[in-house]
Amino acid sequence: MNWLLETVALLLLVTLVLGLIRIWRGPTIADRMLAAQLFGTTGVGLLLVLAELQQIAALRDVALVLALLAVMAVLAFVARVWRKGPEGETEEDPPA
Amino acid sequence: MTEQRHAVDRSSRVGTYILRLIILLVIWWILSGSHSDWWFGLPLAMAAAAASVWLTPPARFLLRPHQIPQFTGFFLWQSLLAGWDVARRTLSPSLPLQPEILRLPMALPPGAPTWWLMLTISLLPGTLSVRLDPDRVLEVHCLDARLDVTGSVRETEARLARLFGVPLQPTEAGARQ
Amino acid sequence: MPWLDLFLGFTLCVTAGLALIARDMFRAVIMFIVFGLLMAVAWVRLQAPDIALAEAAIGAGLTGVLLLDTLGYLRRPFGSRVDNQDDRS
Amino acid sequence: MILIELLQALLLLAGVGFFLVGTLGILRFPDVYTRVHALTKADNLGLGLIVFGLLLGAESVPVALKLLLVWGLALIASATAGYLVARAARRRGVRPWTARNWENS
Repeated sequence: MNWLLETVALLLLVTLVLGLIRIWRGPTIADRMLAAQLFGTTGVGLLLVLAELQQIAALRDVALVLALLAVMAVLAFVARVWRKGPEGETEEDPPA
Repeated sequence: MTEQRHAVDRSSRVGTYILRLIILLVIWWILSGSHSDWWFGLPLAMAAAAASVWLTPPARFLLRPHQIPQFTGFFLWQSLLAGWDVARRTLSPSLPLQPEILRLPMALPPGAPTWWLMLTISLLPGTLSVRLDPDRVLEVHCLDARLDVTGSVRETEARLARLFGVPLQPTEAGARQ
Repeated sequence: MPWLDLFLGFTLCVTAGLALIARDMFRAVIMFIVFGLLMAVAWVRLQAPDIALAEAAIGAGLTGVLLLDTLGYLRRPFGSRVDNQDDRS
Repeated sequence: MILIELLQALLLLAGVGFFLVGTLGILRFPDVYTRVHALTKADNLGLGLIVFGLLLGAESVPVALKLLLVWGLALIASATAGYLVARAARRRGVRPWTARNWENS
């Protein structure tokens, strides 16, 4: 069973490295931000697999924290870096 | 369906508090695992529930519990289809895409049901919510305009209306831009 | 057995290098976020879940937010509230 | 017992497959909007399959529920993030790629 989990973890890492290409190439900064979000999701999966592989239950908490905070970067990006128009222009946001 | 949330009476406030407290206690139980420290978790959950009632007023829409399994099943099956759809398009050499942005008037009441719809259709095959106009027209980006996007959004809408137990406001048929 | 760790170390070096040589600030920030995430995984492999938790929260989360926020301030021209720069870097 | 392990292996590998497809989609798809599609759908399904694969070997009920909690959180997070990025792109006036105009890649 362990070799399987290790293979899965390795493949997830390979996926991460492929995502680096999109971060480097862009072309808009939104594409880079999206790739970072992708890394968050992949990282969560990787941590969950590692929790099973290394038998460390606390890693599931790390995955939880990562899932929460990976969105924060996107939020900061949308709210601060890439906005257009006057301030106070806020529409309905989905509950997070 | 009035727009402003007015005069939430005291009993609904207490009910909301108890409901959220129970949810938070369950989450605490999940998070802390087998050795739950309730002397810490209980006051924390009570404070968090109080803060949440204070910050987010009681919801006007409640999920109907007996509809949850049905909706979950629908959601899981559709997300499986969505992943498969994206995989098929990505892996085929010719990259069969025909994206288009549709404008669909919303039939669900504003607030939680609309948010749920926007989040849900982003995870369903071929659709992505892009923007909600002030006049309640949702812009939907679809991967393939040849599919019946309007129909699947309408179906999700109907299922959400059943989940929340709210009526659908009649709209004219989805206007295509 | 060591393939996972070797590859992880290699990727860490690559992301660190890319973050350093990136001319575009935004690219560097994103690379730094990715580096923090991989660093968290590296701590996990070193059997240190507590440090991994801190790294995931601080490195991948909060520092990224702070750096992006700073970048937002830097990009805005003085005296204007509207950011109209060309975003195709 | 062996059946469960087989199913687990199948789910895990399928999950990784969808992660790979999602990343490939991010690389191949022509514009921001279509890439959001690839990201939200393929990756969430991949994470879901991995979660269900691990769920079969979970040692206790809270652990299983925690796995589901992580998945639910990731679902909400990436749907929200995808919507926010798409909305920001639309507000910034990024034109969607269509099969007809190739110049707007």
